[in-house]
Amino acid sequence: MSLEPPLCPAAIRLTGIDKRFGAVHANRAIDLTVQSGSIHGLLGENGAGKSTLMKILFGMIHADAGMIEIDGAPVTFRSSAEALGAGIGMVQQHFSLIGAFSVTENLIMGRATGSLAMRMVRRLDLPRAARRAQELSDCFGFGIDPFARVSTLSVGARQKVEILKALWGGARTLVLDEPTAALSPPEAEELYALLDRLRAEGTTIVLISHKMPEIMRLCDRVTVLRDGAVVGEAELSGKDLARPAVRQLIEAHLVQMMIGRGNPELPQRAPKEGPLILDVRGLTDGVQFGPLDLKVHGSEIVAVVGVEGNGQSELVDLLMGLRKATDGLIAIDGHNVIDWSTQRRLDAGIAHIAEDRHATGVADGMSLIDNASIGFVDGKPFSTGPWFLSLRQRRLLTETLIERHQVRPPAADIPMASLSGGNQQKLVVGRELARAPRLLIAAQPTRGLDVGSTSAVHRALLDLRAGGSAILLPSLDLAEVFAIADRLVVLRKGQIVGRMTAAQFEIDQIGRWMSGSQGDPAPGPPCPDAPKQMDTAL
Amino acid sequence: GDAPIWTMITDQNGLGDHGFNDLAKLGLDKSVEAFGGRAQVIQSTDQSQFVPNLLQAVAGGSTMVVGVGSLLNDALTEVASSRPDAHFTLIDAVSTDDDGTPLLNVASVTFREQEAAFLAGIVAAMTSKTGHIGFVGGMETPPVVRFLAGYKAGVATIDPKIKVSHAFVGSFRDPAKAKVLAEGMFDSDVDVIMDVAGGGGRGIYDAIIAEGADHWVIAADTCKGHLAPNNFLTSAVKDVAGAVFYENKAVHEGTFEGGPQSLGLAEGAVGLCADNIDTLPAEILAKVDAAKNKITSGEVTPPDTYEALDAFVPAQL
Amino acid sequence: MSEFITLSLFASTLHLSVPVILPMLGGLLCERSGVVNIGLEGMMLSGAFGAVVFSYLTGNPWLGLGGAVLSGLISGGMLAIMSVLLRGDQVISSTAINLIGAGLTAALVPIIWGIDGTTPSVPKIPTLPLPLLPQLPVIGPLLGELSMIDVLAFALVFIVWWVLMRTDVGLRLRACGESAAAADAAGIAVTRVRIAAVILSGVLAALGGAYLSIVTLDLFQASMTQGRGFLALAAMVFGKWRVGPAFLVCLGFGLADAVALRAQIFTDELPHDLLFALPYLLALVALATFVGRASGPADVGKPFRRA
Amino acid sequence: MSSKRPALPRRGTARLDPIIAEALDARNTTPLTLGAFAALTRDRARTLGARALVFVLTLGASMLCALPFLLLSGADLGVTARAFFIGSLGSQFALAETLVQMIPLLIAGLAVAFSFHGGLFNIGVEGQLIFGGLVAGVIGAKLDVSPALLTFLCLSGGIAGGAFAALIPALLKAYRGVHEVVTTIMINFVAVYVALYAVSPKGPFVSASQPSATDKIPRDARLSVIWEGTRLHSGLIVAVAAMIGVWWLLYRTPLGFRIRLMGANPGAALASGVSVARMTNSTLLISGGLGGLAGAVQVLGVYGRFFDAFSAGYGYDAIAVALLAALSPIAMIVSAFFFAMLDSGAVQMQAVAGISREMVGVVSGLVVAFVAIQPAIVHLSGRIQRGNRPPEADPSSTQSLPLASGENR
Ligand SMILES: Nc1ncnc2c1ncn2[C@@H]1O[C@H](COP(=O)(O)OP(=O)(O)OP(=O)(O)O)[C@@H](O)[C@H]1O
Ligand SMILES: Nc1ncnc2c1ncn2[C@@H]1O[C@H](COP(=O)(O)OP(=O)(O)OP(=O)(O)O)[C@@H](O)[C@H]1O
Ligand SMILES: [Mg+2]
Ligand SMILES: [Mg+2]
Repeated sequence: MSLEPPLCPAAIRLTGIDKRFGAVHANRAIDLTVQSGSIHGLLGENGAGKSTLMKILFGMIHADAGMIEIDGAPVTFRSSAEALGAGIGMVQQHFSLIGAFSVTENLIMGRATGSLAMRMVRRLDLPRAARRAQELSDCFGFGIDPFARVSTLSVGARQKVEILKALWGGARTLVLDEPTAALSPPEAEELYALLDRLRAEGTTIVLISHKMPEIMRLCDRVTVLRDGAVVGEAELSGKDLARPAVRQLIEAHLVQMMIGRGNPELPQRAPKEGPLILDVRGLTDGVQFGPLDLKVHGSEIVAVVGVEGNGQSELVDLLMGLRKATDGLIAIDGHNVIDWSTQRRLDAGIAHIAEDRHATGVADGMSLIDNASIGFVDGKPFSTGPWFLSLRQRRLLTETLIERHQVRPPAADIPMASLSGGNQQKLVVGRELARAPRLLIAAQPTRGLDVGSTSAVHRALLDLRAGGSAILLPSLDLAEVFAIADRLVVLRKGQIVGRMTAAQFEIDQIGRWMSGSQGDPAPGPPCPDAPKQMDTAL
Repeated sequence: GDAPIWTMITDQNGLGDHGFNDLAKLGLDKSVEAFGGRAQVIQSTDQSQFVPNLLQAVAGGSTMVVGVGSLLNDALTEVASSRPDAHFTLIDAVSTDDDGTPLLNVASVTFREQEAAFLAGIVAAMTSKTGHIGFVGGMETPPVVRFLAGYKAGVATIDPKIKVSHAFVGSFRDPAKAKVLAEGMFDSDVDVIMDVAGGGGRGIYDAIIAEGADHWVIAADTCKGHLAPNNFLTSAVKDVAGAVFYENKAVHEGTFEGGPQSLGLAEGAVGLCADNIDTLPAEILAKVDAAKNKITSGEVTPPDTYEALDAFVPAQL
Repeated sequence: MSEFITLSLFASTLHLSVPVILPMLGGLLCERSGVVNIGLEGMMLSGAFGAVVFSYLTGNPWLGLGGAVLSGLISGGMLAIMSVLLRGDQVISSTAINLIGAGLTAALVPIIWGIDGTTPSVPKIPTLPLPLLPQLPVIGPLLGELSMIDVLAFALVFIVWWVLMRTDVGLRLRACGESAAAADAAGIAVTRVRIAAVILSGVLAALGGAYLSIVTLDLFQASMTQGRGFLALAAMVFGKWRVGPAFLVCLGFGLADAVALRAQIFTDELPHDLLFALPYLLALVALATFVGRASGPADVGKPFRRA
Repeated sequence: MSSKRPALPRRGTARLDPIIAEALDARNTTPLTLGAFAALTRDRARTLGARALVFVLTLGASMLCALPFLLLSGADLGVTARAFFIGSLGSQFALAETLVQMIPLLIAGLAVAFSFHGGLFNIGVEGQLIFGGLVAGVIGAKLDVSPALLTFLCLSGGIAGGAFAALIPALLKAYRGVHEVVTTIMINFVAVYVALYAVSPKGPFVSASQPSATDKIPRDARLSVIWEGTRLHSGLIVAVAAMIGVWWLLYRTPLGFRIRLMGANPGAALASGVSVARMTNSTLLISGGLGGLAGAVQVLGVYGRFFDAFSAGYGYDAIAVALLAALSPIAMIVSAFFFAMLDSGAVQMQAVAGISREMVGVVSGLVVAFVAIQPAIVHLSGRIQRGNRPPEADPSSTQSLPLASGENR
């Protein structure tokens, strides 16, 4: 891969990019210039148009108007293939890897050149590609096994594969859309280091993120979008960000631009000790999780942190009864629920904000009403017996939730798919809170959400805490943990390796616990029901 | 009055079965030649259309409505009893009201296929050199069973030691399977096969042509010599066309009287294919004629069911 | 029994399975690219018909095969337009192919030949014996039962497997079936790949039909495929969308049919109707016992749209 | 454990935050303002209108495409069209016949749609229909009880028979994850051969008087004629009842909600405490039961006995019927009626215009084709935006259906 810095100073120049999706005006005459060899930040709330803009640059979406120049030369990409050809690589906001394929296959798919006939008969040289992948992975210190099936990789590892994929063709320009949304701090650190290095080697990088710290940490320059239009730019390189005063000033400024008002403040909270609500003893699934003990009291938010794939999801599934426990005890208010069905546990007062909204949180195809009434179909006022389920009551519930949690747009009959993730999440949170849970399991409740939505969710959780409920908060976002958690436990390889109270919170120690003392991130366990291996025939 | 309309209603198998549907159509055409008017065929897509189709035909002012196939029995009976003034012919079944008395505006024509098949069996038995004879049926329906029973009885009358293998394709429309079946029989050195597989039977001719000389096929319903000229032995034909024509004629001349009519050798309504009858060896013809006489005189009654076949004792011809 | 298990039982098995294998390959390619295709039956019928028409008009059975390919292109093209270009529901689109294929072919027979149901005989593909292979020691006699065209059919199985599993084109195709979005992001022209796959499935299914109409037989008959297209679909799922297993399943169905047909020759005691149900019952039992979870390509059935 | 542990709420009752509950009561008591009501009805009307428009466009387009084929079979279009409408609607008799044809299509269509809503692709309705018909026919022929009871037994027997035919696929799907498509296809084949055997000359249930059929069911135990002088039987009432029942079950009962949720996102269903295995069974058994009912009604209403070949592939046409109705039980009466018109119109078109019965198959094929590309048509007509479309009319909800997802285990 050629990494010598290009000659032309402006690596990317977008002028007058405009894009409409039906009613939505996603990009409004956007001008954007990215200096080569720099890291350029792209900020904005959910739905501000960041992804759309970058997808246009990457040839995946065709702009209604506007022009793209790469290294000063105007280009028009009809597909991402052409963008890749022009040395642009992009890491999508949502994983675009194929779980059933090996890492190598994911890297080389669509890359082979030559005549169709040739490509139809010639055998793919996977071993050679794998060797190359190995080298690339090594030179970045990724430690990815080229032959591993992607579905068996931890989210962090997948993110790395995405980056390898973006760089595979020797990209000189790299676009990253919320790359750390799913990474643990240690993993994020590794990524930052890598980006620094790529920049040093002359690669131009565009970074979309909702996380202020990483913007501050990495970017030379930031562009802020709001409602599809550029609302401002800020030069960071050269600023003395070490000084907290300067730093806060700039942050405030950016947030101001982003959401049109100051950074939302969280209400101060007084620590108070409630009764024991969740009591977990010797819980294990007999495979790679536990045995584990954990207590959560009322009016307490206990965060569960750890590198993805070290047992957070397993813990949640075990608590919810979505995974079979081979041994141990789970007590809610002193009732052992270990043998209870998920349904009974919900009835008993456990609520669950799912980690992966699209997989288990919502039903995209169904209306808001149906999504809001998930789990609210038994008993009064919603149903009287098995033969009647009231639409009116469910509609009222939905409208109540929409109102209380400012879901936009405020329409109950539209399909869930037409809401932005942020708004989808608001509805989910509202729904789960409406169960008046004794224990709320809020798994990564703000993943991928913008500042506004995030603080809304946080405020909701704190209100619940004030109401005396217990909250378990598996999260990868330490900023979030520091903001609202009272205690945290660190999971590693399915075990609790460390505990802290809010007073003691200290990031380095947590980092050491998460990554294990030697600092090598634990390999993720194979995911339980990976799709069958596809590429073995005859 | 005005020109007559000769109408026939098929079951869902419809025209192109090389069997009684096509033959009945022939009967209509003959009627048109003889008595003028026009012929009209309504093919049913499915069973639930029998009644509307029949009513349609009656409403259309048909001089005679021919229902072809036993499946139409219920429907035709229902319509006929509600339209006593209209004339019907029902092929292959007997139309009676609920307490079993025949409807008088319906001529219910059934054929004694077993008698023709009996003769075919004789020919087969005397032609086979390997002593192993085959029978391929489409599905196990009563007419097919009548052919089978008569055929086996005929063979047994010549030589009880001759082995007769019968098999069914499972459909009247799967020539590919019929061919595989025929090939299978040739492997266990069958040298004469009787084909009662309907349209699917075409597969058998395909197989036998590939097999070449000294292999013979016996058709049913019609003469199918053109399908395999060198291997065609004979055919157990039933004169559906003639029966249809006869009833139409009766209506035309006002001599129509309904009720069940069983047609066989005696009435000359079934028999062996006339096209190539004289190419058969003399001694075979002799036996065939002998059998004919015994059947018409009632000394021999070819079986028409499995039970009757089991009870059948070969008589000396 | 020894007289029952003969070479030609083997031959029958092959001849009964080839017209299931070819459409199975088509369906497999199609679904691996992410397009559900339950229209194989209709595609087979149009193929069988096209072959007979061309063989009849040109008097040359090989051109008949050309006719099959042509009708395959047409039916496949129709499905591609409906389900890929216009993003119609794939199940409904292929259902339409079935209805039109069955109806049109049956309706055209009387229009062309003036007789209902079955066409007259047309020139059929000669069964060329294989060169010298039959002289081989053990397997020789078996191969002797094969004709050139059979061998070509089996060669197709290998070719499809190779292209699908070992080449770049195959990787692209499978990517489209696993995640159209990911494939798109990787610069693969999802729509083009899927269109190609669907059309190819049409051609393969059509060849399956042609095998029935001008290789096994020499005629076309309304609905002569008798559900083999659906059987192919079953074999594909049963084989978990993998060429090898699905191929074996087809052979299994062929064997079961051959046995069900030929067993009757040796005994009268069998309730043959139930015998014909045997293959399906066996398959069900197999699925219930040792085959286990089968799930298609992750993205199959979902039309691909990009803003 | 702590002695004073809070009591658990009654099981089978969703917990609801008192505050929310109050809010609900508040809204309950505040009457729907005229404006809001107007808005709601306007939305509903627009949705309905949009759907009607799509429906009409679809049919129109397909009829247009059918023309060349009709010309191909050398027919005079005017005559053909008149024959079609006279044959399907032209007289009391024609209308009644169309309704008679509609009954099995409607019930079978409901069977298909029901499984679709659960994300399960039951194409075994044909087989279930045959089984249902067989059971009903055998009960009706063999049992000697009072007519009313016999009718009841036949119908419920038919439902049981259909459900039985769906049982194996259901269990395989629920507990072994075997794709229901392949299993239901195979059940179809099995059903055909079992039916053949049951009434074959050596078969156990064959009638002495009528080949390949069971004995007749006593007249007064059959479904009575509800329109004098026609064949229209009370099966129509059964069908409409089934339609309303299915709609209610899907949209107005907890079970239906769970089934639809499973269809929309099995993961979400699982996470919210729905037992996907149990729902899979319920869905397929109910769907199969409906299929069986269709067969029983046809046997009791039209034939009065079971014939091995009594079904004209209703189970397959039902797929088209269900999809033309976008899976909406209520809209299904329209699509079922349309396909019934094709069937009954066919007779006249054949007799008068000389359109071969196969051409009719082509026409319905074309209709299905245009149903398939409805999304594109919608796009063209440009009348419906993403927003105001209820899920079941939303193409994406049908697209992510059945065969589709490996994830709908
Ligand atoms: N495929 C699409 N079809 C229609 N509208 C779309 C589509 N993709 C995006 N939009 C609209 O464009 C707007 C911008 O979307 P985009 O994904 O660019 O926002 P974003 O800035 O990336 O948000 P986030 O920070 O949550 O990723 C969205 O609010 C959405 O309404
Ligand atoms: N096919 C589509 N048609 C119309 N709007 C769409 C479509 N796909 C996406 N959108 C719009 O895209 C927006 C969601 O974009 P985006 O996914 O960037 O939001 P988000 O907050 O990032 O959610 P997530 O993080 O879960 O993706 C929604 O406002 C939705 O209206
Ligand atoms: Mg985005
Ligand atoms: Mg986002």
